[in-house]
Amino acid sequence: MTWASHLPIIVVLIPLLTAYITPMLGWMDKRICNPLVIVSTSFAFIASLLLARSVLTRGVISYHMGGFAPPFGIALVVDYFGAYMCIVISFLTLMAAIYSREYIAKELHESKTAPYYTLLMLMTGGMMGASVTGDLFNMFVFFEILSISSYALVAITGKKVAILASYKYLLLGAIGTSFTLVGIAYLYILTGTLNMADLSVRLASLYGVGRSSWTLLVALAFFMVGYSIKAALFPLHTWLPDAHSMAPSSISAVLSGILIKVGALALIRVLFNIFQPEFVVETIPVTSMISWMAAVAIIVGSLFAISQVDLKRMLAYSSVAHIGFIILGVGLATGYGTTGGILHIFNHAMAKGCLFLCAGAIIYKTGLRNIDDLAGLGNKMPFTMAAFTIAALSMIGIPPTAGFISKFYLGLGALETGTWSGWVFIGAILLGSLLTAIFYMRVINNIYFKEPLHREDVQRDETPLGMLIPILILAGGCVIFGIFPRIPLSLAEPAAKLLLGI
Amino acid sequence: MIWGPDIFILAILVVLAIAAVISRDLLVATVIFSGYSLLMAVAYVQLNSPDVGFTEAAVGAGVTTVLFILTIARTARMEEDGS
Amino acid sequence: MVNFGFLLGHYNYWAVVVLFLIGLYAMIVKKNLIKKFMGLNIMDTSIFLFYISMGDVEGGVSPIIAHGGGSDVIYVNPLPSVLILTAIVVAISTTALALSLIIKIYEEYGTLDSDRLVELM
Amino acid sequence: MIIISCLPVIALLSPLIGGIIAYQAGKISETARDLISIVAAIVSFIVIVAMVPTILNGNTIEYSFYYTAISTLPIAFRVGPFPLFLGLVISFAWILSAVYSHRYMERLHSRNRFCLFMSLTLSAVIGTLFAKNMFALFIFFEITLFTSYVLVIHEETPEAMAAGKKYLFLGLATGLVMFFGILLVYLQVGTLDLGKRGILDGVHGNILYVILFTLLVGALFKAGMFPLHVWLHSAHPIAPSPASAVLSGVVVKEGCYVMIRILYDIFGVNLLKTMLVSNWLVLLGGLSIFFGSAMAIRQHDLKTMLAYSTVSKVGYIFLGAALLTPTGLQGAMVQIFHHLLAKSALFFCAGALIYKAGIRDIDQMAGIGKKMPITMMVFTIAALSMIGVPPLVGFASKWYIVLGALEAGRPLAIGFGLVLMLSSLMNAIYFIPIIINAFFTGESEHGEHKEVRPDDVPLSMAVPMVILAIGIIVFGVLSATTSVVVIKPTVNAMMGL
Repeated sequence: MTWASHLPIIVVLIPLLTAYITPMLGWMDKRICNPLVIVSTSFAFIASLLLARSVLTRGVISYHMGGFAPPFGIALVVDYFGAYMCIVISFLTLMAAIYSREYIAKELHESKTAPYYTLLMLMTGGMMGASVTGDLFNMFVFFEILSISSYALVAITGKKVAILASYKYLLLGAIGTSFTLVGIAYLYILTGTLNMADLSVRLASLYGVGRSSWTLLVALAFFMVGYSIKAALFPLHTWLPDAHSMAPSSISAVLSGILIKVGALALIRVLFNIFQPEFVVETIPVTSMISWMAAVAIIVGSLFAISQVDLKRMLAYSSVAHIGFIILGVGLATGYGTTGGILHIFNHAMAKGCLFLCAGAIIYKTGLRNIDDLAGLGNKMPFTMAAFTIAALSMIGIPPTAGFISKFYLGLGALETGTWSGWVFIGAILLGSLLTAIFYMRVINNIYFKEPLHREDVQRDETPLGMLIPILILAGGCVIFGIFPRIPLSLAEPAAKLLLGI
Repeated sequence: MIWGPDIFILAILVVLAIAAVISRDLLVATVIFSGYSLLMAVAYVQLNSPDVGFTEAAVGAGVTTVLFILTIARTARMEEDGS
Repeated sequence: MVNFGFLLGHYNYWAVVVLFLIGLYAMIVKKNLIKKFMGLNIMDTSIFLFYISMGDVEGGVSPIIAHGGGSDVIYVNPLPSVLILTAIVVAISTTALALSLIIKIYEEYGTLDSDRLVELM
Repeated sequence: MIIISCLPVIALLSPLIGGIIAYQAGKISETARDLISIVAAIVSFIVIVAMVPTILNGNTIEYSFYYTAISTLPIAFRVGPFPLFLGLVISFAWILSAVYSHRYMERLHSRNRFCLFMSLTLSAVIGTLFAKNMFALFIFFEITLFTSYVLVIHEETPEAMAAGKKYLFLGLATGLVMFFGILLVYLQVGTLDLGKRGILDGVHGNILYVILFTLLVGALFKAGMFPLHVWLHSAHPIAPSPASAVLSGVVVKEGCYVMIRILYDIFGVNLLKTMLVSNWLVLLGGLSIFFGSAMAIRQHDLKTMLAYSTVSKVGYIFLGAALLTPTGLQGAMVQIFHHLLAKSALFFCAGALIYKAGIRDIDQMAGIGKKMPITMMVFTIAALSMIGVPPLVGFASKWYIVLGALEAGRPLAIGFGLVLMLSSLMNAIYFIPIIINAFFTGESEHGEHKEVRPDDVPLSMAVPMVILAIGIIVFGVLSATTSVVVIKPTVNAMMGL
């Protein structure tokens, strides 16, 4: 089983190599791009599952590239959290790739097919890399790969607004990049290493030591700002609604479903892997600060979502709220809370991915984006709309969907803190859930219970099968993992425990 | 610890950066920026990093400037008034 | 309490801070989209300068074997240079993408002023 | 016995699967659809009946998906006497309403959807009844909200949508409050199991009051108790009549059931007695009785009046349960049983009037008794039971509640005696004139049911009504026997005696 020990690098290399092959093959025949991408993401998905299995049986895997031991060589470190993220990333990308086959044919000009898949694979490779890397600068590089490809993907349709949205995204993203680069520099000055495990050991001796602890704080602040932009944490979310609503829907699903979660992953890595939990929780209450920001994000994001008329924009604002749920859970830094936050990464990825794919299917079939125009779609596209409803219920957190389980864990985590702010946080979680219900129920009511404008127009006109299958798989996942939450929890729980050191 | 570049170079860098930012003519700004990059490359070499210095000279002063000039050629040369 | 000698002795870092702020200022305050990215480049180069400065050692020489090697030669830390080479590539690709978007925006909207773009959106 | 332990799941799944099959069948044949949904309800009923011997032997039936949910909180079922008793009645009432809706619904749109969501609601209600822990209970409780929401807004008119919105969002909000309470309980004691009487024993301090308040908010909303009744009088009347019967007869009972489980299983009698909240809860029940009756008197729309009457009857149930005495709880249970029969019958009658004569208003009912004798006879029996006329089952429940109040203490008993008298009087005020009007007044000149021929509703609608009326009489007469055989053991199990 020698190849199994190379799994950490395999999951990164599969998408990256595909990204290089795709344009070459695409140059010969465009039709080959999609099967190629689907096959390679399937392999990446299987590899991620195997990786998760070996992490679960053997514990954290450290892989040294080129055989150089850290801190000199670049290390890939796959812990429970990294393996978990790999599964989520490859799974959702696989769904988006299957969906793209028919969707892209209509949405994009033929000449853009190969670039589209190339960028998609680059982005996936970047996300996978950021999840498994154990080196801070390496993380920066992977982040750049995924960011730049996502900027391009947002603009790929070439529509007026999409380009502007992409520009806005790029501008803020570039600021975020620079900030993280500065943060890395500070840590490097202090410790002389970039390996995360090494950093955490060396930083531990610096806590509370005069000037260096101030330097640490500055570094932490730069990281917080930089990765908060990538994760679209309020108030640095301003790029998200434009970018996610203007991108092609398959890309929106990936962006909202996992890309911002990779930003959250970076925040978590910085907070808990590089800095020690005791430092960020007790010495300097950074976690409680980001929890407050996340609580505001939940409320503000939901309120903005309520006021939207455009379906995809509403979904995008809903992502602002839900990244708030994730960060809030992580920031609570309690066993239940962090588990809930990590679990919600998975649950939100499925639900939001499904919702964006459904929105794409609606646009594909009818060209409608406005929520008020959706009347009668329940009869027109019954399966798509049923999937939409299930995913929306999961977003609200209605049992037995997966969203309920994460809400349960987040609520327990908030109460577990035992402080008054915990009660405020649970208030934010519950209120956020209610507000989420308001805007999703509006859509559901429009779809099912509103007289269509022209009744005779309503005929059964379902989404093509190639697009429907990923939608249904994701919607099914929302229910299955609500009834069997132990499957994601088997990774999420040890991940949270490992991060918190409990 | 750090004695590398003359303080003079750094001062000029700052002046050039400010000049590049406040210039309303984008072409002028680009030229100033090119000079800034070149000087920055010198600073890198002074700091015992010749490899970065060469790269910066090629990429920062060269490619970036060309890209900026190409962009300006295809868009507007002057900054518009904010009003 | 404040060690002025320390502060003045590290004028590289002061230059880094000033340049970083100039770049950030340009990115946030300037209305012209091209100018914003000129600001980004200034900001990035200042960060590179930061890395290079911290890698430098008093009396050190470039980590090139041409000096004859030997244990008495103090080399500067090569790692920051390597990192910066990567970062320069990243910065140029970001800039290239941004500028191509800017050209597209100008074709579509006929302006590069961010205030007017917000109105047109 | 594996089969026996699977029975709760079968009872839950048969309406679920039956509903989905019926939905598909409905696209081909309407009759087939209704047959399938009736069969599903009957299967569910038979399965619940099959559980009776085991329970009577003093055992409980348990079924868990141990490996599916969070380790300490499996989605599990446990059937004891009380859930079984309620499950029997509810699934039986469901058969009747499925039969009833066959003809009633034929004039309305989206019949397949209606049928599907009726079945889903039944499934969710049975899940709530049989849930082993509060976690599973809450899951089914929330599902009921959504499935019954679809029933409320069935007409899709702006009023229906508004009523549905109120129902849904208040339900969600109170559900979240209850969810908060559940989290508090779990963090305090690390379990949510409903099998042990009083899992909160050993917890002290103000947190208990917070838990009691938050949990009851959720349960009392669904039950339609006084301060949280605001949705009930708009949501129940606007639904199609079979759905109204189900909502008022069954879904409200689900709330009452959850409320009783909270009081007796989460808190337990001893803890509640030390918390000194009994009197306040009784007061709340009394307020609900008064308020519901008073508002019912003012109504002209028959279904709205019935909905307000539900508010007052739920007050009885709550009051009986809050007395914390065996007889009081017994009264509450009989009241649940009675109200389920009588209110379903009344809504069926109201539906029959709408179906046959298009009457919604009380004032238009003059003389209708001569044209629709069966309907109005059923109406009369159910209404008399509501008022509490002796041989009927409604009397028994009031009787037990009075006895329970006596057990609880003299001042309470006197106070409650007054409440009871007054409310019975008020019930009489709003029911008796309708009956007199219907049977003994001539048809008003601008009566809107002139075209109604003097035949009654179709057989498939008449039979369920008549069965309910017979049930009211029979169980009223046999109330002494049934209470010994069924209710007493149940109560003893609940009280831990």
